[in-house]
Amino acid sequence: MTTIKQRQEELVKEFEFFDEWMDKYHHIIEMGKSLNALPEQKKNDNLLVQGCQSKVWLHAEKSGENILFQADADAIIAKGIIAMLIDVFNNQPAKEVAVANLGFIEEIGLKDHLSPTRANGLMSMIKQMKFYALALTD
Amino acid sequence: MTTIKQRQEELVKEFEFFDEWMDKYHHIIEMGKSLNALPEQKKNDNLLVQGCQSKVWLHAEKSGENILFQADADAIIAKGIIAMLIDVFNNQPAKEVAVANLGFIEEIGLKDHLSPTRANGLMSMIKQMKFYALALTD
Amino acid sequence: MSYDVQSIRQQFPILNQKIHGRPLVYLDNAATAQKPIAVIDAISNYYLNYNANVHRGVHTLSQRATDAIEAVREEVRAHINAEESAEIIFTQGITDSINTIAFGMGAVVSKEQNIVITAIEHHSNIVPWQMLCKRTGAELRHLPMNEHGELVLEGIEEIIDENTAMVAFNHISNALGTINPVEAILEHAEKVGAWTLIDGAQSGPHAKVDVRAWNVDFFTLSSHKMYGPTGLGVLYGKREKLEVLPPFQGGGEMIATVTLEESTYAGLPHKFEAGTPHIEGIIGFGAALKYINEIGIKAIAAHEKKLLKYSTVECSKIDGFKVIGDSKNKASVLSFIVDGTHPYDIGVLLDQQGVAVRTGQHCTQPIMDAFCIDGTVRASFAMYNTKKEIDLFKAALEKSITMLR
Amino acid sequence: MSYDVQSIRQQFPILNQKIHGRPLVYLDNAATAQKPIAVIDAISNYYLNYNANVHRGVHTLSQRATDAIEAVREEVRAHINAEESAEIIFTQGITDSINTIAFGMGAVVSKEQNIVITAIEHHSNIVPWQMLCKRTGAELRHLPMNEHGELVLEGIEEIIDENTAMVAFNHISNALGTINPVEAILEHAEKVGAWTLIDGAQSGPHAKVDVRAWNVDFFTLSSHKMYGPTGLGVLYGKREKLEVLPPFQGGGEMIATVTLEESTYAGLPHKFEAGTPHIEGIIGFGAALKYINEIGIKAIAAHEKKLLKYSTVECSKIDGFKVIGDSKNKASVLSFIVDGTHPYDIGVLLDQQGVAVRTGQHCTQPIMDAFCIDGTVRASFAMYNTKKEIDLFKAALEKSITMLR
Ligand SMILES: Cc1ncc(COP(=O)(O)O)c(C=O)c1O
Ligand SMILES: Cc1ncc(COP(=O)(O)O)c(C=O)c1O
Repeated sequence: MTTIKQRQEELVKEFEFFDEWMDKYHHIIEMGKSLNALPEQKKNDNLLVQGCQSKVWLHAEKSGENILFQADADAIIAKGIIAMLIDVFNNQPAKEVAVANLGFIEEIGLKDHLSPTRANGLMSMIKQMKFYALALTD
Repeated sequence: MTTIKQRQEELVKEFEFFDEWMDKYHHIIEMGKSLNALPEQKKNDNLLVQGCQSKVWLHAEKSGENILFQADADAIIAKGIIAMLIDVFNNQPAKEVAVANLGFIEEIGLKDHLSPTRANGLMSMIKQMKFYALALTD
Repeated sequence: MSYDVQSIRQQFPILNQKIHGRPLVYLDNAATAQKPIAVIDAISNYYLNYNANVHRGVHTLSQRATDAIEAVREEVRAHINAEESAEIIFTQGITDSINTIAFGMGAVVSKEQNIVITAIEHHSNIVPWQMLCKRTGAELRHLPMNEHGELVLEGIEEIIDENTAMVAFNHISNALGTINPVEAILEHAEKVGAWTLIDGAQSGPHAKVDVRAWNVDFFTLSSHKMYGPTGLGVLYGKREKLEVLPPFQGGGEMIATVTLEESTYAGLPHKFEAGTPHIEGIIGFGAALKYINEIGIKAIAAHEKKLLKYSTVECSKIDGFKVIGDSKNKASVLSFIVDGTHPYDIGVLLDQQGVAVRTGQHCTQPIMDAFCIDGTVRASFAMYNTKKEIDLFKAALEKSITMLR
Repeated sequence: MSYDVQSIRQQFPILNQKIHGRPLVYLDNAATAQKPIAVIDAISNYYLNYNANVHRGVHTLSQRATDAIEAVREEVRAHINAEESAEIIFTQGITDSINTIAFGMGAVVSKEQNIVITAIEHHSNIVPWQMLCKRTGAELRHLPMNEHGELVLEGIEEIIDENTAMVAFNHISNALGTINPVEAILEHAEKVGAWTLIDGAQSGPHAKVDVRAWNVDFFTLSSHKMYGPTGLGVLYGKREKLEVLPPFQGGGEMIATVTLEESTYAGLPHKFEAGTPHIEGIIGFGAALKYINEIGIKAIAAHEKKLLKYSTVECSKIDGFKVIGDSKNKASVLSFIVDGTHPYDIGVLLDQQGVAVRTGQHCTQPIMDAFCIDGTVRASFAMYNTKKEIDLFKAALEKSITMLR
């Protein structure tokens, strides 16, 4: 099983492949497209992540020690970003998610490249995921 | 008897004598000082000229066809300016005062040299004098 | 003389830059316009040579600054053809102007009365009236719009009636570009004796305005949308109307006399100009007006109309492209959605390609609700945009759509 | 490092000019300060490179502009030691800031309550409270002053009592230069649970401010008095206080949701920032703050104190010269009258000699009434003034007096 750290390293490698940010965005969008959509009836307002410019729904549940995430977004770039985060965190021990260091964001240059509002959105997503993880840690 | 026109010409000549505006101001101040003050009891608010930054009282009365002015001001430069105007208008036929052309102001450069607020004050004084003259013309 | 867009562009150095390695295509003009060198220089020149506080100052710098702002007041008066310059009040912007009137009307509106706005207003021409209605108990009504984003005037007599205290509406919609039937609305308002206010945010940069020909009571502009500095607006009001309204703000030079017990207010325009004015902004705005008049507002509008038409025709060829607001009478704004994409994603990808547009609700949430959409992508044009920029925009849009679908 | 006034002066090109053939001596700093090159450049740089409307814009220029103003918000927070940057609201100036609070308090003040100001306030900290009292029926009280222009705190318990809703006063008087006993007044207010507001017009350029050390509820600044652009102010408020006040203005980005029927308001600071902000002003103010901090506010205050002392001692040698406001605790303002002369005449003749002072009531008519004078001549100092300028000022003053007597 890969760890949170390993998954981040893989992501960084994936993005290193692209020189242009248009291509990186393309990759983010593809990740968004391949994320399983939340069924409509699950998209209730309780799941909305506060602080994103577009709507992002995030659902979490426990599976043994691990935490499982499901998410959706109305804008595809936001969906791609949450897909990346799910890629890193999904089915990892809740207590590790809660304290994880997310170096890949820096390394990919994601935060610098996002607008302040989008960077805020990204931070809100991470906060919400860690919050769930904390809540689900016994 | 000198006319309004002649009195203006004399004033212009007087001022031509000075190169520096400090000296011109000095002259205006001297004119202010030599203007007979209004007795305190005459300084009532009805006589105040609207639109001056300092207080200017102006009194007018008829003497035959002519109009006689008395004035005072709390600031000496304003008093000097009203003194100049009295010098030009005093004891002149009311109906001529009402329509007089005051070229000396341009020629002395007074208006250009005064601040907008002071220039407004000057215009207010002239307006008030002409207004009295009109009211006292049969 | 033909319209020389290249020489105009030279006056706007900001346009000559790359964004993410691509030439900047600035199409967010309805939000704020760029500033010509003349405006930037007017500001520097003020601070380098004659900055001082205005009015009541006897010293030379203060006189120069006072002269300069009063000259601009007179230029604004002439520009919109007001009767006297005392009817021109400098504010922070349109939002401030409208709040000033809506607040003041608290003193003259009763709960039996109503206020009429329209379905296509900017929040700044909605919320102040909601606040007024809350304070006074008056009713807030609106003229509806149709599926083209045009106001519907049938039934206007039922909406604007003898209890209407104010009819407030924009000349040109910032979200849709619709040019509203100003005269027809004003005529109805006049018939019932209602006061009128026109939000000229999008008139200022795009249309000729004559407040006396309109016989409108209040009119308002924002400098920053007219190639001038931020933080400054204009509120025009008929003297007789401004005189009955209480001031919005107290302090500074807006008073005639103050004791610790009570104050009396100064005359117009000072009564509505509390505090140190935005002197630099006024001077910069004067330079902007002068620049607009040099080019000519009609020439600018004609140029923008061509851009609007060209971009509408070209983009409509794109599969799934849908214009939001397709009134026959439009100015300078192309608002749209594209099937299967979110406006926000389009905005991000256009930006990656150097194209600056606005996405979202454009501070007109009720319009978006009426169209049942979350928002649009809005490309809006100014005097310095070119046909070539529209081509770049369209190509970037197509590429974005391909990526997103 | 010693205070190098000559190198500071080089940053203010405006100072290097002649007025009526004499070198300009600018002593009207309490009205507005001159701007260093850094501020002028920051403005040009903004318009030349990254002008755009802020917030909600997805494109790069809008992001840069948003980043820039939010960075200044944070710098202001740090400068006055507020807890969080959301407590920093950008306004038009102090007048606007105080009106915002006085208006908002309409919702929380009852007619049994009272508002306390002082005898030495600027009109901008008098009239808004008179308007509030008129709306609510509350009583307006004031702390008295003595013949030195100092506040009298004896009997303060009778004035600030358990019905006091607000105590609003300036830190430093613009007309007299008196530095008020801030801590003592705040302590009384805190004891009875009254809210507090400090008008920091003259603190900004002359004193260190720490809102948390003071534990004051509201504090306000004007950029133009702090070497920054016109048209911009700061309103600091404690979050818990700002949250209970309704917004002063509606529109733009100050809302969370808008329907044609009703709106809900956004969180801080946006709730109080309706309309497009004065982006350029905020950026210019950021540069001004940085410049002040480079020189150091304590060094500036020490320099100005020397000028104040020197000018007071020197001018007091002039026959008939009388200081108005001779508190032991003063900053940067020399207000005076001269027997047998009118302030206005002195102002005009000083201007003829290149010296810029303010004459009149300085928007503090109640102070003038209390001293039974029409006004004063006010020389006020800034970081760039010199001892030599005081000498020029004194000589010009003597010459003026000779001419006038
Ligand atoms: C003590 C004081 N309060 C308030 C103000 C008003 O400031 P502004 O005109 O920038 O709103 C001033 C400036 O004149 C002042 O000196
Ligand atoms: C139609 C309309 N009204 C009002 C406004 C508000 O203008 P400001 O933000 O300059 O106050 C705008 C600008 O966004 C607008 O487009």
